[in-house]
Amino acid sequence: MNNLLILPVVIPLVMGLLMVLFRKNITLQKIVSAASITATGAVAVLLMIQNDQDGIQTLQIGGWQAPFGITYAADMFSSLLLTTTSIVALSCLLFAFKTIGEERESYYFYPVFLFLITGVNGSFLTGDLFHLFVCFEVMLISSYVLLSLGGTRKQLRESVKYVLINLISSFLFLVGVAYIYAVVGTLNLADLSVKVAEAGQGGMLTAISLVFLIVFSLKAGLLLFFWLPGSYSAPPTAIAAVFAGLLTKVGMYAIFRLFTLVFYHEPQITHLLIGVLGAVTMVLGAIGAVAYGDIKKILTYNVIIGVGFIMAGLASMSIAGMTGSVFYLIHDMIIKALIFLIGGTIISLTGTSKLEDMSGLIRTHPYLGWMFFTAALALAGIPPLSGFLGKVFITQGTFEAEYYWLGGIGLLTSLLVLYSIMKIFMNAFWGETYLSEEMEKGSTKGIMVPIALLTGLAVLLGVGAEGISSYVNLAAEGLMNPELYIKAVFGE
Amino acid sequence: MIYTILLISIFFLVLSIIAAVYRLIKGPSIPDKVQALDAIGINLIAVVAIISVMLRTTAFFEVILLIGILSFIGTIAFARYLERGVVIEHKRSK
Amino acid sequence: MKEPNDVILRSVTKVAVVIIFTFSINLFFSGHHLPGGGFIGGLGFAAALTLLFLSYDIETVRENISLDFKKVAVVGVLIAVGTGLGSFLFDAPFLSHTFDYFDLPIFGKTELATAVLFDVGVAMAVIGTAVTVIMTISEDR
Amino acid sequence: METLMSILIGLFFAIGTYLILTKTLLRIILGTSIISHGVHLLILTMGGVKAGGPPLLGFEEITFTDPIPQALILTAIVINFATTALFLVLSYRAYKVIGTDNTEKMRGNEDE
Amino acid sequence: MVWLSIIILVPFIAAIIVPFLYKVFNQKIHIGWFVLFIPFLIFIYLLTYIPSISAGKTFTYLVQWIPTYDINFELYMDGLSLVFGLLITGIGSLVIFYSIFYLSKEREALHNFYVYLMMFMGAMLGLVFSDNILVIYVFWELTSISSFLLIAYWYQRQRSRYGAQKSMLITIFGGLSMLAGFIMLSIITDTYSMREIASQMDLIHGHELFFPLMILILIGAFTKSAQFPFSIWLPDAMEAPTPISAYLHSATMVKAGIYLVARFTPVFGGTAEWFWLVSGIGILTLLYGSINAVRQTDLKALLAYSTISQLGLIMSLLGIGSAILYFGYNDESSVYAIASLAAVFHLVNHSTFKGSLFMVVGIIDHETGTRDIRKLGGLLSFMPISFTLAVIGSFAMAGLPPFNGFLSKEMFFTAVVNASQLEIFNMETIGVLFPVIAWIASVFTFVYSMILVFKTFGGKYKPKMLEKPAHEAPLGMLIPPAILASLVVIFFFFPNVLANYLLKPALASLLPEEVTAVDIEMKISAWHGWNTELFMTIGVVVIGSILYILLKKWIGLYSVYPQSFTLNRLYDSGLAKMESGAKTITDQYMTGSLRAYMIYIFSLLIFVWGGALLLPGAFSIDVSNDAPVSFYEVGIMGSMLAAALTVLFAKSRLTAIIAVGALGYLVAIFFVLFRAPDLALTQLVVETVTTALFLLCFYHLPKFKKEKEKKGIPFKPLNLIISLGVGTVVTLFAISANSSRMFEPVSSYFEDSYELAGARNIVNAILVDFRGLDTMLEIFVLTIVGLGVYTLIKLRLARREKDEGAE
Amino acid sequence: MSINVLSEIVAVTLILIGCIISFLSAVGLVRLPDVYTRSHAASKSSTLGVLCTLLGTFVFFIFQEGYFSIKLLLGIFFVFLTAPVSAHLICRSAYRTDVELAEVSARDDLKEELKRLQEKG
Repeated sequence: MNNLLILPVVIPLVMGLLMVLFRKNITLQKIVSAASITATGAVAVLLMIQNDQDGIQTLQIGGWQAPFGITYAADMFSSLLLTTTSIVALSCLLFAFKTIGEERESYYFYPVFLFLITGVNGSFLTGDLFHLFVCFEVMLISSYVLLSLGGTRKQLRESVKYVLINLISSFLFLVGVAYIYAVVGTLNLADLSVKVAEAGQGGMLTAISLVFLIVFSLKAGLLLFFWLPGSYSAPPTAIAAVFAGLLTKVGMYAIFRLFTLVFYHEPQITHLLIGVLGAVTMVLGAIGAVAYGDIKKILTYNVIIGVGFIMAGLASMSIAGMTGSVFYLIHDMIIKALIFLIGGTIISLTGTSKLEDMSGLIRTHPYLGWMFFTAALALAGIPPLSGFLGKVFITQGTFEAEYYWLGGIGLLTSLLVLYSIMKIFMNAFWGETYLSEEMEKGSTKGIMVPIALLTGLAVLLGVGAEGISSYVNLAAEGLMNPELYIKAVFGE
Repeated sequence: MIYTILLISIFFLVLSIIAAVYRLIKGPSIPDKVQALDAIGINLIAVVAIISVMLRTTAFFEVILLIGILSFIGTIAFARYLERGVVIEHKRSK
Repeated sequence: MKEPNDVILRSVTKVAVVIIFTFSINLFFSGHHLPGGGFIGGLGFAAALTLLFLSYDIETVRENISLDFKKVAVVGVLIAVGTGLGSFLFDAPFLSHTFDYFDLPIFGKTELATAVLFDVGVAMAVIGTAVTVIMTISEDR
Repeated sequence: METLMSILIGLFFAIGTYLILTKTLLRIILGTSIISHGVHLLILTMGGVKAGGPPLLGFEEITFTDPIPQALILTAIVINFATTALFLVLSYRAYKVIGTDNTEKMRGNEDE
Repeated sequence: MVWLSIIILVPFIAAIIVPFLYKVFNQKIHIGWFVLFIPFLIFIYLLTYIPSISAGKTFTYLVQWIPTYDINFELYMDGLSLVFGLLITGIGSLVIFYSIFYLSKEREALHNFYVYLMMFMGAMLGLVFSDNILVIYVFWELTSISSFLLIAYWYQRQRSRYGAQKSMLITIFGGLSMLAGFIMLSIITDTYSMREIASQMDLIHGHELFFPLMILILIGAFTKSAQFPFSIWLPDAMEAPTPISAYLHSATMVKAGIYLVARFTPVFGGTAEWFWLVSGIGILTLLYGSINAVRQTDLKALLAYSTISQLGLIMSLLGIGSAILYFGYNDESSVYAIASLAAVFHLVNHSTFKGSLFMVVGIIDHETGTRDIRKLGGLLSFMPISFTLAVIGSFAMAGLPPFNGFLSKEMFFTAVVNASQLEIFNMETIGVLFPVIAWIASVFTFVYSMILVFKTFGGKYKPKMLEKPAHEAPLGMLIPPAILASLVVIFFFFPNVLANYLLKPALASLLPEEVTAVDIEMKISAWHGWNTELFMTIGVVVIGSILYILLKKWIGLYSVYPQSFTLNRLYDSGLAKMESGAKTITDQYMTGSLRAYMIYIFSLLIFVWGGALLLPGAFSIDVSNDAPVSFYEVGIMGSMLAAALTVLFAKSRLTAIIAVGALGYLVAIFFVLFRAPDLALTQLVVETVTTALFLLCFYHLPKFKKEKEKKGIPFKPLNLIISLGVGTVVTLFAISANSSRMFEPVSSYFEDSYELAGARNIVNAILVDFRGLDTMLEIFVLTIVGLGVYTLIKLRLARREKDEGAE
Repeated sequence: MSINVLSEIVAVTLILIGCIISFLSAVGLVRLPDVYTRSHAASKSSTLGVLCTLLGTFVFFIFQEGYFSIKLLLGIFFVFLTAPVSAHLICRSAYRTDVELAEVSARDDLKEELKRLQEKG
C-alpha cells in the first residue's frame, strides 16, 4: 500500500474543483494551478525514487485486494511518464498565463486544464482495464472542453469531429471490455495477464487484443490519426501544446501496457501488426509533414510521425526497442509541447501560419529562433539532443527483431521530419527581416520561460541521458518482464 | 398454472407494446407518437410488475414507480415542446 | 391565439414533485441495500426539478431555489473525494470505507457507513450537473 | 438468449453506424445513442444473462447474476450521458456559429 | 592523456563564450583574434604527439558519457587520427587568421560565424579522435549541422538557404544510413567500440547483413565526401563565406568520409564488394568532378568540382589499397600498399593546395567583387602575389612538378596501373579501365587548373565588369595561403619526412601490421625513372595543353547533354515533386469530411477485427450454455428493433427522438429481464433526461434537411456495406466471446458484500466501495461536462471573431 | 382452499384482467381514427389496465411474501394522478399544432369558441 499513488490524480482534481469555487480570483487560480502541478511532479519524482529502490509501487484502492477492487500500480514506466507529464503541463501552463486571455481564464480554463492532467495521470497509474476507460473519459471530456473553450468557428468545427471520433472509440473500448470480460472474467490487468498466460493466448484472445489495438490506435493516432491535424490546430497555442504533448501519449501508453503486460504471447501477429500500422503511420505522417507550407499542419503531422516511430519500438518487443521507446516517449512529450509552443508563438508574432508570409524573425527574436532550431534538431533525433538515444535504440530494436523495413522507414522519416521542420526554421527565421518589433501582432514577453525550460530539458535529456538511463532501463525491464508487475499487484 | 396465466398476461402486454410501437412508427401526427410513447411506458409498468411476480422479487418495485414518474415527465416535455416550441420557458412577462 | 394556461398541470405538479422528492430520497437511502443509490437518487431529484421547470418557468424556480448548481456539483465531487482522503488519516488505502452499527435513540439499530457520505457527494454532483446543463441550455436564446 | 442478443446488438451497431455515416449532425448524435444502447446491452450479455436473481442480498436467492457488468454499465451509462449532453450542446453551438448542421460543410479546408 | 579530451572540449566551450566576447569586444577588436588561439594551441599540442605516434604508439582515454549503454567518449589517437587532427587544427588556424581579414567586424555577425566554426572544429576533432561508433555518429551529425549553419551564414540570401538545405538533406541522409549500418554492426559484434569491431572481422564477414551494412556505411561516407551521385550538394555549399569553403568544404569536413572509409578498411577491406564500391565510385567521381569542373564559370564552383574529383581520387586509392587485405601480407602484395600511402599523402596535399587556392579565390572575390571567370582577366599585374600563390596551387593540383601534387599523382598512376594487373575481383577483365579513366580525369584536371590560373590572371583586364578596381589584398589575407603554398613546395622536396612521421603511422591504422612493420618500398621520390607513370603524366600535360588552347572549340559539347537530366535538376524536381505529390496524397484522404474519417475508421475496424476473427481458434459458436429465450422477450426485441429502425428512417426529428425514447425504455425492460434493477432505474432516468435535453436543444437545432420535402434518410450503398460490416463483426465477436468463456468471473467474491462492505445491494457496493474510484471519476466527468456546457454556451469568442473580421 | 392459494388466484386474475384491458386499449390505439379518440383508448383504459395489474401484484406480494409495498401503492397513485394530465396535455398540444380531427367527429366546439374570442379581442 502506498497512498502516494493516488496523489497525482487527487491533487489536480481537488485543486481544480476548489478553483471552480473561486472563479473570479484569477491570480489565485494561476498560483494554485502551478503549485498543484508542481506538487504532482514532486510526487511523481518521489515515486520514481521509490521505484528505483523498492520496485513497483501499488495501491489497492479502498483496501480491496486485486483483482476485486481497483488497483493503482506505478512502475518505472508510469512514474517516468508522470514526471514528464508534470513538466510538460507546467510549461504549457506557464505559457498559458500570458497567452490564454482573460475570457478563457474566467471560464474555467485552469480548472479544466488540471482536470485534463487528472485524467492523464490516472491513465498512467491505473492497473484496471475499466478504470483506464474512466480515466480516458476524464481526460477526453476535459479535452473536449478545452478544445471548444472560446467557441470560435474553427474550434467548434473541429470539436465536433474530435468528439464524435472519440465517442466512437470510447464505445469500442467498452466493446472490448465486454469481450474480454466474457472470455477471461476479470478486469485487473495483472490478473488478465495471469489468466491469459494460463489459458495460452489462443485465437480468441489474440482477436480481442486486436479489438483493443484499434481502440487505442484511435486514441494514440496510430494510423487512425485523421482527427489529429484538425483538432490540434484549432485551439489556442497553450492548449494545442498540451494536447500534442500528452493526449496521444496516453493512447500509446495504453498500447504499451496492454501489449507488454497482457497480450505478449503472439508477437508475430499482434506486434507485427503494430509495426505495420506504425510504419504506415510514419509514412503517411511524413508525407503530410512535407506536403504543406503551414506551420500548424507541419507540426501536427510531426506528432503523427512520432506515434508511428514509438510504436516501432514496441513492435520489436526487445529490450533495446523498449528502452528506445521509453526514451523516445519522454522526449516526444517534451519536444512536441515545445515545438507547438514555439510554433504558436511564431504564429502570434506574425499573425499568420503560412510560411510564405513570414521571414527573418531571427533578427528580432534570436533566442526564440535558436531554441526552435534546437527543438527541431531534437525532434529529428539529431545527436546529442533528446531524441537521439530513443532513435538509436528503437532502430536497434527493430533490427534485432529483423524488421529492417520498420527501422529503415523510421530513419527515413526522421530525415523528412528534419526537412519539414527546417522548412519552418528557414522560412520563418531566416531570410530578410520585414517585420519590425512594433509591427508584430503579439509579443514574446513572459513566454520565453516555459520555452526555455523545455528546450533546456531537451538538451539535458540528450547530453545528460546518463542521468535517467538507469530509470529508463528499469522501465524497459519492467515492460519486458510482466511477472514483476503481476507480483507487485498481487503482493507476496 | 399461475405461471401460465402470467405468461398469457405478458403475451397480451407485449402485443400492446407492439401495437404502441406500430402507432409510434405510423404516426401520423407527432402527438400520436408521443401518445404511443406514453402508452409504451404505461405498458412497461405492467410488464415489470408481472416479471416481479414471476421472479417473486420485490427488487423492481422502484422501477415501476420510476417509469410512472418519468413517462409523465417525458410526456409533458414533449407536449410542451409541441405546443410552444420551447421546453422550458422564460417568464412570460418578458 | 390565446395563451394556454397551465392550471391543471401546475396543480398536479405540486403533488407529483413532492412524491418524486420523497421517492428520490428514499431511493438514495435505500441504495445501500436495495436498488437505488446516490446516482439515481440524484437524478430523480433533478427530474423533479425539471418537472418544476417544465410546469413553471425558469425565473420562478430560480427565485425559489437560488443555488449555483455548478458549485453544488463541485462540492459534491469534493465530498466524494474527501471521504477518500479521509483514509489518509487512518493510514488506510485511499477510499477505504468503513461501516458500523449504532443504536440511535429514534432509528434503533442503524448502520452508519462512510459510503453514505460518498453517496451524498455522488447525488450532489449529479443534481448539480443535471440542473446546470438544463438551466444553461434553456437560458440560452 | 446470448446469441440472439448478440445479433440484436449487431443490428444496433449497424443502424447506429449507418446514422453516423450520414451528414446531419442530429442523426449522428442519434446514431451514437443507439450504439451506446448496443454497447450497454453487449456488456450485460457478455457478463452472462439470467444466471440467477438480481444481485441483491437478503432475498432468498442463492445465485446471483454477475454484478460487475452491471456496475460497469452504470458507469458507462453515466459517462455516455455526459458525453452526449456535451456533444449535443456542442453541435447546436456549432450549428449556430457555423450556420450549418451538415458535416460535409464543416470540412474546414477553405482557410479562414 | 586527459588533454586529449580537453582539446575536443575547448572549441565547444569557446563556442559558448564567443557571443559574450563579441558583446564586450566587438567594437574594439575583431574577435577572430581570440578564437585564433584555440586551433593554434591545439595544433602545437598535437604536434608534440608526432614522435610517439611515429614510434607506433597509440593513446586512449576514456571519458564517460552514457556508461549504461557503453556510449562513451572513448578517445583514441593513432596515426590516422593524428593526421586528421593536425589538418583540422592547422588549416583551421590559417582559415581563422584569413577570416579576420576577410570578414569585416562592422558588417558581419561574427559571433555567429565563430560559434559555428568552433562547433564545427570541436565536432571534427571529436569525430577523428573517437573510438565509439555512436559517438562518431554524434560528431558526424554535428559537423553536418554546423556546415548547414555555415553555408547559410548569409541567411538573407535565397541561394544560401537553398545550398544549406541541400547539403543538410544529403549529408544527414547519409548520416542516418550510416547510423543504420553502425547499429547493425553493433548488433553483430555486441559492441560500439571501433577497435573491438575491427577485431571481430571474421564474424562480420560471415554475417548475412555484411553487404547491406557495408553499403549503408558507405552511403554515409560517400554523401559526406561528395562522391557521385551525392556530390551535388558541394557546389551549392560554395554559398558559404570563402574561409568556410576552404576549411569545411575542401580541407576537413568532406574528408570525414575519407576518414570513415579509411577507418573501416580493416573491417571491410579485402572483399570484392568493398573494393569495387570504394574504388569504383571513387574513380567515377574523379571523372565526373574533373569533367564538370572545366565548364564552370564561377571560380568557387570550379574549385568545388575539383574538390569532388580529388575526393574521388583519394577514395579510389583507398579502395585499391584495400585489396592488400585480401592477400594478407606477402612480398608481392606489398606493392599495393602504395595505393594506401598515396591516399593519405594526397589527402594532406590536397588540403594544402586546395586550401591555398580557395583563399586566393577568396582574395579575388574580396578585391574585385566577383568570381565569375567571364568577368575576370588580366589580374596578374594588379595582384602578383596572389598570382604566384594561384600558380603554385593550380600546378600542384594539375600534378606538375615541383609541387607535392606531382608526387601523389604519380603514386596514383602507379596504383591504378598496379590495380589493373590485379587478378582478383574480376579485375583481370575490366581492371584496365582504371588507368584509362584516371588518365582522362587527369587531363581534365590539368585543363581546369590552367583555366583557374590563366583565365583569371592572364588575358585582358575588364575593369567595367568588376564591382571594384582590382588591387592586391592586405598582407594578412596573403599570409595563410602563402604558408600553405610553401608547404606545397616543401612537401615536394622533403616528402619522406612527412611520410616517416605522419603517413606511415597513419597507414598502420589502415593496413595489417605486417605490411607496415617491414620497411617496404615506401619511399616517395620525385624521380622514379622512365616508367609508365611518367609517360602518362607527360601525356596529360601535352593533351591537356592542347585541350586548353582549343577550349573554345569544344566547350560547346557540354551543352549537348540535356540540362534536365543533370543530378541537380533531378534533386530540384524530385523535391518539388515530393512536395506536390505529398500534398496530392494528403489532400486526397485528409478531406476534413467527418464522414470520410468515419469511413476510414470503420473500414479499418472491419478489416482488422474481421481479420482477427479469421485467426485460428478465434471464431467459435456454442449455444449450449445460452440462457433460454421466451417469446415475450423476442417480442420486446422486435419492438426494439422496430424502434431503432424508426430512428433510422424517421423523416422528422421528433419522430426520431420519440423512437429513441421508446428504445431507451425498452432497453430498460431488458435490464429488468436480465435482473439488473439498478441499471433499469438508471437507464430510465438517463433516457428521460437525455430526451429532455434533446428537446431543449431542438429549439436551437435545425430540422432535418429533408424534412420539408418529406424524404427520409439518403441511401448510400457504401454506408450500408460498412454499417452491416460493423454490425456483423460485432455480432460474430460477441458470439465467439460468449462461446469461449475460459474463466469464472471474479465476481463471486462480491457475494459477501454484506460482510465486506455492509451493503446488501451488491451493485451499489461495487459502485461506492469496491470500485468507488470509478464512480468518483464518473461524477467528476459529469461535473466537467456541466462546466463544459456552461462555458460552451456562455463564452462566445466567435462573435468577437466575426466583429474583428468585419472591421 | 387456503388463503394463500385464494390470494394467488385473485392476484393473478387481477393481473390477467389488467393485461387484457391494456390489450384492448392497444387495439384502440391502433384502430381508432384520430389522435383525440386514440387518446381515450391510450389514457383511460390503459390506466385501468395498469392499475389492475399493479393491484394484482400488490395483492400477490402481500399474501405470498408478506411484503407490503408502499412503492407499489405510490406507483398506483402516481399513475392515477398523472395519466389524465399527460393525456390532456397531449391532446391540447395536438390541437394547438393543428392536427386534423377525424372526419367522423361530430363537430369542433373549441374552434368556434376560439374564433369568437379572437374576434372579441
